[in-house]
Amino acid sequence: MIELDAVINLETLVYVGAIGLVAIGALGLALSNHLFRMLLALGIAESGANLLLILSGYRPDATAPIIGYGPVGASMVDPLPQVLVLTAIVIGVGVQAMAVAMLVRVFRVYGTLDVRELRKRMELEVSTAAGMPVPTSEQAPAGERPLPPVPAYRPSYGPIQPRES
Amino acid sequence: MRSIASLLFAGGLAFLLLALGAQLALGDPAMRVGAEYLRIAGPELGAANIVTAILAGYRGLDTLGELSILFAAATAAGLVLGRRRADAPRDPPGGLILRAGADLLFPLLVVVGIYIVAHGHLTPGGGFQGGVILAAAFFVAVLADPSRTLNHAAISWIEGLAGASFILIGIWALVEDGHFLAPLLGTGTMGQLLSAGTLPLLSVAIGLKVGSELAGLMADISDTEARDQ
Amino acid sequence: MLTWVALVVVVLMLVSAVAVLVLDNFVAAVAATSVVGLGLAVLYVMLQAPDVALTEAAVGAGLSGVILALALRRLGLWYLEEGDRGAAHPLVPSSHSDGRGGDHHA
Amino acid sequence: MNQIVLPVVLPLLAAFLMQPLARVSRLAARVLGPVVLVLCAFIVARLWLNYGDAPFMVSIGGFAPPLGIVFYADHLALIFAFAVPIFSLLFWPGLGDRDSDASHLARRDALVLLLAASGTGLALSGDLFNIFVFYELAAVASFGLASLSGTTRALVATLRYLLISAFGSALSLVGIAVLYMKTGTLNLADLAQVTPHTLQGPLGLASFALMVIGFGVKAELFPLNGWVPEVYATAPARVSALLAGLVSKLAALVVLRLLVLVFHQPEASQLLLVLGVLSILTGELAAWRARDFPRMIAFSSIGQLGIVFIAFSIDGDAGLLAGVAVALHHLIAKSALFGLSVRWNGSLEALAGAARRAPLAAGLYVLLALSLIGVPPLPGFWAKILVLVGLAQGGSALDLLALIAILLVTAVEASYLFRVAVRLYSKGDSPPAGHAAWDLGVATALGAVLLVSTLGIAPLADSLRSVARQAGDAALYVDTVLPKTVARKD
Repeated sequence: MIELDAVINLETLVYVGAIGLVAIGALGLALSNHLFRMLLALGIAESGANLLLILSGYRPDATAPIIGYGPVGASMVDPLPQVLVLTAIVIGVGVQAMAVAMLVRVFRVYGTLDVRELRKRMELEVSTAAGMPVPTSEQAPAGERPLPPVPAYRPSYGPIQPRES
Repeated sequence: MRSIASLLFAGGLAFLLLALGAQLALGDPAMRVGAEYLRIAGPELGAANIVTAILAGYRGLDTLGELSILFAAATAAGLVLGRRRADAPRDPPGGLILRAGADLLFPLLVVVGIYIVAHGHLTPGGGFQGGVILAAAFFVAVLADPSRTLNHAAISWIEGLAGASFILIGIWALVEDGHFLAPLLGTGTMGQLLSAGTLPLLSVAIGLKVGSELAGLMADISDTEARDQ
Repeated sequence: MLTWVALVVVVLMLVSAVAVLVLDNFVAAVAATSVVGLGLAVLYVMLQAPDVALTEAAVGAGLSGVILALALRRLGLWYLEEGDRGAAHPLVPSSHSDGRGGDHHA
Repeated sequence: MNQIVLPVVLPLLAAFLMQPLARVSRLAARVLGPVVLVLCAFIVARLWLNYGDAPFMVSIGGFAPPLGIVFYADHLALIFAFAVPIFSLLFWPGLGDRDSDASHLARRDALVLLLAASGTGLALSGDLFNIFVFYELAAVASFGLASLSGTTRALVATLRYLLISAFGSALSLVGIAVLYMKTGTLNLADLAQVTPHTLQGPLGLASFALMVIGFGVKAELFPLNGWVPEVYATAPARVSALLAGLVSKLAALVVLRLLVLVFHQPEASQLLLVLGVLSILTGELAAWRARDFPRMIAFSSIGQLGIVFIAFSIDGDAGLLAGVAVALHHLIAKSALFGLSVRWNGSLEALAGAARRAPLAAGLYVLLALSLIGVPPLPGFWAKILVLVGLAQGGSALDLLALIAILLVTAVEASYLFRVAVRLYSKGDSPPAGHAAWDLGVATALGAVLLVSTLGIAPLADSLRSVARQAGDAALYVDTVLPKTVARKD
């Protein structure tokens, strides 16, 4: 077997992996038009940041920061980044769950998760609610199917009316 | 156009960070406070697991903030999803294997979750990890048979009281010791279940809070009616 | 030896992360995020962070996978094969024909 | 002194208990939030009066810094720690609605309390990761509040806000990781000691850029501020007032602390200056094109915050003074404007004739607009002139560019704000309904504060100067948090 350690060490590998995850997540957020996909990309970017944070406390030949876990007298890795990552992971899952709840509600009413479509309908609704003239057809891209009718404004938390499709 | 710009941005970000990697001295962290924690956390707090000691001790306020974030997320999700309609269709119950499996899994997960919460100051694990497993236990039961629902009143009491007890332990320390969340009750003998002062108490509060919060969140999402037909 | 394992895990993780972005099938994409979570957990063990590894395994690979899978069912994105797109899947009686929500890459 | 943690933890306690309490007694749950906020404001005020002359430090849990988390309270921090409960009370969403669902109300009140707790925490905390946690708490609470109206358009706006904000947080986490790798500490005072010789050059700049972009999301700073108009157009007006008025200033305060203590290098200031100029140009031009009232003042707030960051980039106490003055002025003026947008939430055309229906509100609008533009005797003028003088003294090409940009956008600002004023006093068939007594009262009170500070501008300027000097004194911060004879617990 080739001696890999002579070429690259664990830290560099993990560093490349962490940066790669952040970049892939950023790319996904920027390029995707599907809200659910963007949520997945966000999770990847957060994972990359967490990995980088753990790496910031790692040193080779050190054991986990638990007394009695490794051999007596062995040096340990920095425990603080691990605490920070624990916190960050739980924050991440909380935000993700909340976003899922919002996605479900949005999908139930609009029936799509395409960002461009959603923004168009949001703009339309905002304009309508503000009593402004609806953007004229020249602003709408040609050749697409017409927008479905805007659901009438309903008070919060009333029963959701079925949307005609 | 936008895709090219994003590609450039992400590529540039990655390149920048990779280029900076050379200056970063990977694998040789500064260990300014880290070494200090390693030296004194064990004797000062009496916890063998230094990560837990920092989490609930030195950085207890972060942990409180994190519990609040989870609470805020669950609250916001509850606001967004609102109440389910009584006549909304539910998912059908899972198959026999899933239900039998869930019945077997439930006590196992509860026991493991409690064990991990209670031994957080000794071994890897603690309030969060145990709480997640507890939440999973209840959620597996709901997933196997959606007609069984979680008792929302009970969940809101547990999460309210667990969070409140974390803060009240902190305020107790403020009154007793003059510092919010200062460790109380001595350190005990390291390695025993009843050691490390108030740390295990805080761990239990964290576990209950995280468990009830996540269980409530998942139940809320799973409870919402599927899209109207 | 350990470095080899790390290399394999890192490559697997990056490939899965790309797969999350390019896979048309959302069930597969969610599965790929779980693979990323598992890879992270392995790396955390190698980086001497057992607490974090335990949490990542429970949260990243387990809990968040469950939440996302649940969301797929509610969003009508739960189809396992291309041909099933939009058709009511036996697992999801409530899925809707309009519910596929196309994913357009720019 | 140790009671300074109470304004952070009491709202959290109340928020946790809100829902169980609502099951027992609805009335108790409804009054719990305001009572707690009044108590918090009282605690801060008392501490300020008793100990406020010199900054003081409180270590949480009695662990000596840099191991434990510390709160650092100087005048600036105390101003914000006092403003957070006061503004949360002024824009408390629970007054005057007849929504009958008790658990809905309890959840909403809990979110406002969480926002208040996180705001106080952001103002006081002296630990980088603790700031990150409070920032995230503010973010998550504001997601819930922004989607409060329950309309789908609000949810779409909030979802985009969430994705942008969470991505920004991931970036600032990367920045924190880079910083920690080089310095090995998170305490701001400790960082102030070590960064001059460990974190300079490109690495320091990269770390600062990542954190500024991350924390800049809430401060409406240039690259990641796309959420601003959408959220403010769809969120309830009182929530917009809290987010645009208060939360954005707290995020700016975090950037200020980072700049003064951790990244004290010229490149960091220049980066901030460039981002600020881009913010004012994009924000004010978009405000000029906006056709509805909420989005117009939302875009204008992007511009105003850009001026704050430009001011922070000016070297020395003059810049801090200017930045703090603009920020406080904007806190008062923009909160009042968003208070007016509770009823004036439609298109600008629809405002025609509103002055006859609501003369006081229209008068207030004119006053606030004049102050925002910076017309002489009003406080807005003094704040803006401080920035301009500071830039002129800086004298570099970038400074002069920023100076020209600010003068240019002031003209733009005047044009669109006056356009609305003219419309208010023109004839209209169906002017919008008058304001509720509470909203109008809050706006009037804030307008009165502006007028009073116009009269007392000289003493006010003096006290602000000492506030800014204290906030800019990195050595004082370090000496307070890490006294030379390390006083260990007991």
